[in-house]
Amino acid sequence: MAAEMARDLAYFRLREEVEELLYEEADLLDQRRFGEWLELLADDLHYFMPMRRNVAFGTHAEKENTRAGHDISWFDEDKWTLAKRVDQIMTGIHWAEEPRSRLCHIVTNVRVLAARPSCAAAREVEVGSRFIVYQNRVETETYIFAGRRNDLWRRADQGWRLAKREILLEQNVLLAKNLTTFF
Amino acid sequence: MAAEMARDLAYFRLREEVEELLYEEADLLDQRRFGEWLELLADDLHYFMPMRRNVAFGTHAEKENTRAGHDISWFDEDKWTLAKRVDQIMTGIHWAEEPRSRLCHIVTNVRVLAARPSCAAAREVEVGSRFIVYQNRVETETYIFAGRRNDLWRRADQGWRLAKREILLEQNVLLAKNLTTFF
Amino acid sequence: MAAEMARDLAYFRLREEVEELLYEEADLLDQRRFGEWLELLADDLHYFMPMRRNVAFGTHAEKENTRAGHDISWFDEDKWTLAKRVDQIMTGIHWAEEPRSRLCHIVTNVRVLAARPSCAAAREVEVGSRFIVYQNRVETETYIFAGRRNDLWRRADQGWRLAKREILLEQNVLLAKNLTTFF
Amino acid sequence: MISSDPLVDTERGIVSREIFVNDGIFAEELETLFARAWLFVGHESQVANPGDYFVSRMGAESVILCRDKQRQVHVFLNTCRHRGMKVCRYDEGNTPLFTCPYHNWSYATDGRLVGVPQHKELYPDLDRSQWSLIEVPRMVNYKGTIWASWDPKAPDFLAYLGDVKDHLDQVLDHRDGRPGGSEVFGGIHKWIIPANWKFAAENFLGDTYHNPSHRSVDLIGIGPSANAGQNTGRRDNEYQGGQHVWVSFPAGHGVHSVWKQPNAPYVESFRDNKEVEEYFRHCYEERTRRLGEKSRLLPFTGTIFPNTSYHGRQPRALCVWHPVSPTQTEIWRFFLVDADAPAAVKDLLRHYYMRYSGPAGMTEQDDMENWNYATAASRGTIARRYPYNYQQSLGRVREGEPIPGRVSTQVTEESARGFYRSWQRYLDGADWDALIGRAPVRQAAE
Amino acid sequence: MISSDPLVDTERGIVSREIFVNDGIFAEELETLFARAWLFVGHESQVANPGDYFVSRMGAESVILCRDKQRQVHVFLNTCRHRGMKVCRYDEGNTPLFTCPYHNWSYATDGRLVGVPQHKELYPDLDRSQWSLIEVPRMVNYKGTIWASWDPKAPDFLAYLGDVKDHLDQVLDHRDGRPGGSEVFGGIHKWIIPANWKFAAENFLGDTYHNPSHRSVDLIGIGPSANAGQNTGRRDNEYQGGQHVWVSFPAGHGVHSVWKQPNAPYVESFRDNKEVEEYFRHCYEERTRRLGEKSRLLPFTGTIFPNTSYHGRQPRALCVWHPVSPTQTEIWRFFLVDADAPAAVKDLLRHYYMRYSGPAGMTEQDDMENWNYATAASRGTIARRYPYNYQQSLGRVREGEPIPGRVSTQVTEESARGFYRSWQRYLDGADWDALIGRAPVRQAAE
Amino acid sequence: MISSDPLVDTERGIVSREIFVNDGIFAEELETLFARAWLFVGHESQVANPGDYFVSRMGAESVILCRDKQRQVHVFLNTCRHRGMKVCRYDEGNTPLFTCPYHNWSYATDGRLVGVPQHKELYPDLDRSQWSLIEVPRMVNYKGTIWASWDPKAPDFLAYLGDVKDHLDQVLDHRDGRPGGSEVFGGIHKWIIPANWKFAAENFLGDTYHNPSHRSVDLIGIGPSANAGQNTGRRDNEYQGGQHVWVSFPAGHGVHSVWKQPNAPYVESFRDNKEVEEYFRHCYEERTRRLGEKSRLLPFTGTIFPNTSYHGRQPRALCVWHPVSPTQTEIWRFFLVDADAPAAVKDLLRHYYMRYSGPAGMTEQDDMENWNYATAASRGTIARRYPYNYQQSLGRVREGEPIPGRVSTQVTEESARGFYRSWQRYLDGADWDALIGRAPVRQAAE
Ligand code: FES
Ligand code: FES
Ligand code: FES
Ligand SMILES: [Fe+3]
Ligand SMILES: [Fe+3]
Ligand SMILES: [Fe+3]
Repeated sequence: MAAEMARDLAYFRLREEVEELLYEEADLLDQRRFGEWLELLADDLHYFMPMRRNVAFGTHAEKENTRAGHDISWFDEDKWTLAKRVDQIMTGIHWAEEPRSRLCHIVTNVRVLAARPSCAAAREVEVGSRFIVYQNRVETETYIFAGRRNDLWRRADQGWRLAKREILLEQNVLLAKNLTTFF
Repeated sequence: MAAEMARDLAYFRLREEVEELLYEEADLLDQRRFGEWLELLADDLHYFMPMRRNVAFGTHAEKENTRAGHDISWFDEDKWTLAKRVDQIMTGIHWAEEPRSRLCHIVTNVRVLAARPSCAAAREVEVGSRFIVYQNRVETETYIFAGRRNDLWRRADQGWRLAKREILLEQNVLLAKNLTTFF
Repeated sequence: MAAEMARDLAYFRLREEVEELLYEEADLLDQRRFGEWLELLADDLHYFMPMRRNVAFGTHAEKENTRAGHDISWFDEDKWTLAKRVDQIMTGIHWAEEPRSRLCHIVTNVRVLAARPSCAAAREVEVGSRFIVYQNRVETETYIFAGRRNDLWRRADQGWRLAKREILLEQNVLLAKNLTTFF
Repeated sequence: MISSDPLVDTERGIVSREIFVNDGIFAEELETLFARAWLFVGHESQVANPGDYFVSRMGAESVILCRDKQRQVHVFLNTCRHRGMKVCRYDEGNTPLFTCPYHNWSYATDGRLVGVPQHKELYPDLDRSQWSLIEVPRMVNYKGTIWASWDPKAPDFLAYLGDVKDHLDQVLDHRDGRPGGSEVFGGIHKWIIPANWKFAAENFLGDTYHNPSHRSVDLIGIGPSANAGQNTGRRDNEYQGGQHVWVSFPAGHGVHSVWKQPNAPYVESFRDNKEVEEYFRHCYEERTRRLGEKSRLLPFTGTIFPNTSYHGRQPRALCVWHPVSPTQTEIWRFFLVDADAPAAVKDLLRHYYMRYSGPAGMTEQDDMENWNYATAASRGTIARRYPYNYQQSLGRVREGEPIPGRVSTQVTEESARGFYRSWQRYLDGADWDALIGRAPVRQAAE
Repeated sequence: MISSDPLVDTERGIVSREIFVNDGIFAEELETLFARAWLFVGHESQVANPGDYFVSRMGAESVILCRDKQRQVHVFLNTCRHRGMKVCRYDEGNTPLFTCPYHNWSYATDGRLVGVPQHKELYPDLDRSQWSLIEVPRMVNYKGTIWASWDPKAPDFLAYLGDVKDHLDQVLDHRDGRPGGSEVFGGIHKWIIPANWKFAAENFLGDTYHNPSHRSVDLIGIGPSANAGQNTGRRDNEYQGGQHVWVSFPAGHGVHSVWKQPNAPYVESFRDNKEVEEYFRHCYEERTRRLGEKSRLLPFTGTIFPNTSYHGRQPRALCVWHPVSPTQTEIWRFFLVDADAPAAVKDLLRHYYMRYSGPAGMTEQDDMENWNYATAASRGTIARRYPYNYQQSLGRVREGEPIPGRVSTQVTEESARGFYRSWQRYLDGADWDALIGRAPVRQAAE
Repeated sequence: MISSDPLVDTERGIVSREIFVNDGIFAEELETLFARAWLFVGHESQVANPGDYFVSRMGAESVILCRDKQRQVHVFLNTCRHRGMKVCRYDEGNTPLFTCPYHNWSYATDGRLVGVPQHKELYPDLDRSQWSLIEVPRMVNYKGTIWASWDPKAPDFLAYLGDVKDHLDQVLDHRDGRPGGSEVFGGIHKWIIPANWKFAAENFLGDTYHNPSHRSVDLIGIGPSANAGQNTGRRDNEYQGGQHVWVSFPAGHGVHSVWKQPNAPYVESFRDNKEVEEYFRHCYEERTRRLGEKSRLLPFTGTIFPNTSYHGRQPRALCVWHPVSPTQTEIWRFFLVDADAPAAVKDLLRHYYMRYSGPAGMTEQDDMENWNYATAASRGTIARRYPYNYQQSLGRVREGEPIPGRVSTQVTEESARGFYRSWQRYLDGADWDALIGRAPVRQAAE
């Protein structure tokens, strides 16, 4: 994967473009511009956040994470449910987000892991990134979420669209009351 | 705003330049090179950190943040007070910073939101960024500040100068004893 | 240092390359690809993490940090000991890392502080960066490490190799049970 | 001012806030309640093979659910007898031995201390049989679900259940009416909330009255058929025309179920997917055939005293409210499905379960917000002087009509009153006759 | 070793460290002191219109300050009577009803329980009047500031204040001497510090002795006129030639004020800005004219027992030290300004207030550092054996000379001794005569 | 079920889990044990010059180790006598005065209160001599190591040590046998672990039985000579052919040492580096010459009751387990080296120490993981009903053979039993005769 891609101008140009995309997404989420955020999602989006398990040495590959399509996970969703989540917040009576949380999406370590057909003419890119999401609500309630993301972005006529996202939250027992934010 | 700017080479070239600027600023602060940091500030700087309120759905635009020029905020300052803050630390007897805190300014999600007259020939840029400031002092006292910044940087003969900064700290009740650091 | 380097295309091209390098390193660590990580280390690597002290105003330069080659520090190591640490984890019975911790290396504020002989033809670069390492293990045990790194990277035939790393962890009393992760 | 003395006054329908926030009372709960009552530990499908283990919790403690070489299922306290080290720090797996990392004492999967380094020289007189892993004195496998109690004198699980058994059966049995046949999906929700555990237990034993708190999700519609276009609120309505019943049981259990019309026709549900629709139609008809009159009972939600709750159908899961502190609870949820259901059915249910339940569940997020801030607002010096109101439908209850138990046909807090009546008895150290409410004693206690 | 028994010995001038770090004593403070004394809640300007509310705190609890449809101001405990849910989780706003998110009981802005879903069927016998929001039994609007007490038997606020009233008036009244006329700036400072609340209360009731701790800010100069070039330290000196007085009052209040020379000329201040300068000159002269002899009194700092402190002029604010734990305090600060002052005046003051006060205040940052580590260093086993020293100017105090109260004309800890004397009486459960120090009782208590 | 009453039963070899997790017992430890026993504070090499100070800890409190103008060494509680402010918030440095930041009372390096602002006017009657920094009543400089006790009646340090002195001497003396001569490397490890402090103290006083927990490091080899290619496990083996002994002392101390063969040849070690090798060979021969028979004693690990442990040779360090809470311990480690050793020796040792010890130490990381989860797994309601097993080599001990103390020549928990026997006496408030186990009393106590 990544190791095989040339780190040439085309690569870095594409990386910059993808960074911008992820930063823009973070702005949409933290500024609560959910409608615009939904527009960034492909209709066939698969949005996945597994649970992480403590397993014996040597068994991580098969057992560490819950499996998309098989197990219960934190998120294993399509665009429809994400739109529902937005709709719910916008009712103004979704108490877990009313009053609204203060959110900060820190996005870092952005890398292009694959580009098809090429960096120069990419129609589809696999992107790795890291995040810290800082959430504070009501008075002192505070949560810190940290982890990695593996995305698949597709270039459509209107711009890039998120087709796949895998979110690896680095927690076992979830150290939060709720997952009302998008990652 | 941002959405309207072309994401061309000129844009990314400018973004890189601005990233470098913000990283340099972070180094000056964490290395306690306050004199050099003050040089980065325009004489007419407006440095603003509002308090954030929990308000009802639909009223955030008017009511979520305290207003510069009207309300009490965490910071609503000019260069003069920032210089005073530096002077105070340098007395060596400003107990809230003596012994000195250990600070780490994490700067991410840097975006150019506007460039005038153009990215290629920018004399003035609006910049969005996110931060985590990690503060540790004395033995175990530790604070984490996370939020967004909206800057206005102006290109002077000696280089870029900060003309405006709005800091959105994602907290309601401040979860810190003091705000002795610069953001 | 930094201030004297031109921020031209060559500089930013080099910075991008170095960013990619540090992000790749973070991936290797978080994905537990320790063998590949060791390959990134020069044989004469010096890997150093001092302890940080609270000292009187004006004495930080000499006294704040423990000294490499003289004092006891958190790390003051060569490649050999780092390889030993990897070997130990790979025994599968190093209980402090069995079950394995969940780790997230956030790398930001990447700057090229010096390039020799030049940015365009760099064989050796001094690199500054900031990090947050989020560690979570077993059920709820969680640690956050934040700080700065000063690296020396050397370009070898097989690619860049880390020759020096100084890690400034922003803590006095270490707020963690163990340091089983690499920074 | 309404004063509350004693803490629980079910006659007047008031309960002191103290029991939700007081450190001393919390400590007593661990000692007198969680160390005696039957607690849910896990499901046999999680330890299908010899050597399989699943690390679970009882009260505030870690326990190991495992199957030994003889295929016997055991529940052990997860601590070494030598210096207490947690012998298993994995969540699940398979092992021949639990070897302690500290000094390598090792225990077989049946709990026996089989390995003591240098035991001949260093422990010539050690009677190893006295130093096995600490095993629960009482354990039962009920239709695949494993329950345990730390009290050797605890009554049989069925006696402990009493008449709530009929309702629990509807949760555990195959949708087509066959006994048992359920399995647990891989992936157990585990998360921590800043609320007292009883808010959750009480909410599930029949607090239908909090429906308005879910208005936001009802407005948008997330039911199994929601994607098919029609807004079905939180769930498809399988209960049309049925008689909702809220039932309280002497041992403290409480449920909300539906008693359907005789020969009620199948209510179309899961319209999203033909295969799934047919599966449920088939199950419905098959179940009616098998169970006859009994098939009229459909479970909604319920709580098996003290801290195991269920969703009966949409979604279908067991939830355990593990006490951490007066103001913190660690929640574990196990999602159930017919083991032999077609992939399409499992898939649709799995997605529905995830969007409904847990920290990412559009319905339950609002519950947790309420439990959180209800707990917080009850801690104050002044607040603690004002008891909660449990007077809803006070006295409006009948015995055994149409089904066994104290039945209300209108929304009620009777089950909550019953829950706290039992809670008080545990804290008073009552004997088991009183605890499971054998009639004579029960009168006495009231 | 100096031993401290009792905890507070104001005769010898020593106070035990226990009262600053002990969990049990902290719990008693909440019960015996914060549940009885008059506490500051907010300012009428924050709830100007019917339906306006501002969520405040009393002791460790959340309360709602609001104005009902009849324009009546109320203070309610922020918790639902049904299951305790926090009924208002916003900081401020306007609403016709406080509707509980959990089961939708709703309360009018006068506290009445007006909405109980399905009350006819489910609560036929509920007397709603018994289940209103919990309202403070005692509340007063004093010159726009709202104060409340949880003790129905509390004396009138003015009796509670006693002679400290003259000083508080100088804080609340218009700079030109008209009674009242102040408003609160938008934006209330709220932050949490790792210190016992009494360090702060005591610091403000006249601890002038800690001036050296502010040397760094005095060196750089941040006063209102500092920007005009001349270093004025922390503030412009309006008090030139005046007699500083430190006054302790029987109810535990203490102040540091200045008693100016008769007909003292106006001291130029706020030189930064002509318009502001003129405003204050005008106010000064107008005030002298109005108040005559009384105008000689200028407030500096003070504490209204137990936890409301003020800065009287530069800056001008009310500060509440909310107890969170023995070693944590949540601070809320309300900044005051003449409602009808010109924009330029408000603007200059606002900036000065911000650079002086609060977590970003160059002066107060050093106070908080000291309170933090004084608290921490007092927790130890050995440390707790050594009481604090309160012997400063012990006995150097006169009654009512030149103004009412126990007056010292030199820096003193007399007010601190008075504060802890009162503190001890609350913890002893003394009656109100003793608490507000009506003479006979007071002697007895000593 | 094995029940444990009393908490400590060294005859049967069981100890209750309560003492590792119970808040009340922890509070008693601070009061009855840490406020009486001799505690390690630091090393004279850390305060070589007048005015030098090093901020250390005793129990849970901060103390200042400093050298006054007369070169006298003192240990003071780090808190101001006025309002308790921590007077020194630096880790180390040099100063003529400790000036309190709050009100600027200042103390000389000999503790005297020398500066009280405005003392003439404000404190005319203050007897400053009564308000010096709080100094430990008992302090000793033993071969450069500073120890102190808060109990004026504590026996002399040597009486407190008893026969463990011989072992401690081998740690503190020069490798060539000269008394003293060690110094502390710059850089003191300080870190916090989630474990009870006694797990660590007990581990070091001779828990050789936990060797298997270090298998991972033994497999890879990190010893001083490891880099030379040969895998030497955790350390080079200097002890070949020696008789390992585990010794318990009446005051609660315990050690693991080696009693070498007479005239045992030097065992090659530190093969990495010729200069170092020669240094140690020279030291060995020199030491043998000097000490004769006594040179047969080589220290391994040990604990000076209650919370000072050592590694005697590889590595060579003193470690203090500071209690923070029942489940938290702050660890400070001081690394020792011959002051006059060549740079190459110091360098090699320094690197070895770092890879072996502390949070980044490949050996100790696994200890801390075990102490952490042993503590956690002992907190539960059920767990606390099951005491720990301390029956290893029960009764297999001889008095004074081959060296003084209760000696075992096989791996044993005798020293742990002795440690908890002493622990119990402190908590019972025994007198010093009993505490340091003067024979008659000791019998009585058993
Ligand atoms: S603690 Fe398990 S073997 Fe020692
Ligand atoms: S808690 Fe408020 S209505 Fe039930
Ligand atoms: S606290 Fe030290 S001088 Fe007041
Ligand atoms: Fe619900
Ligand atoms: Fe002050
Ligand atoms: Fe060890």
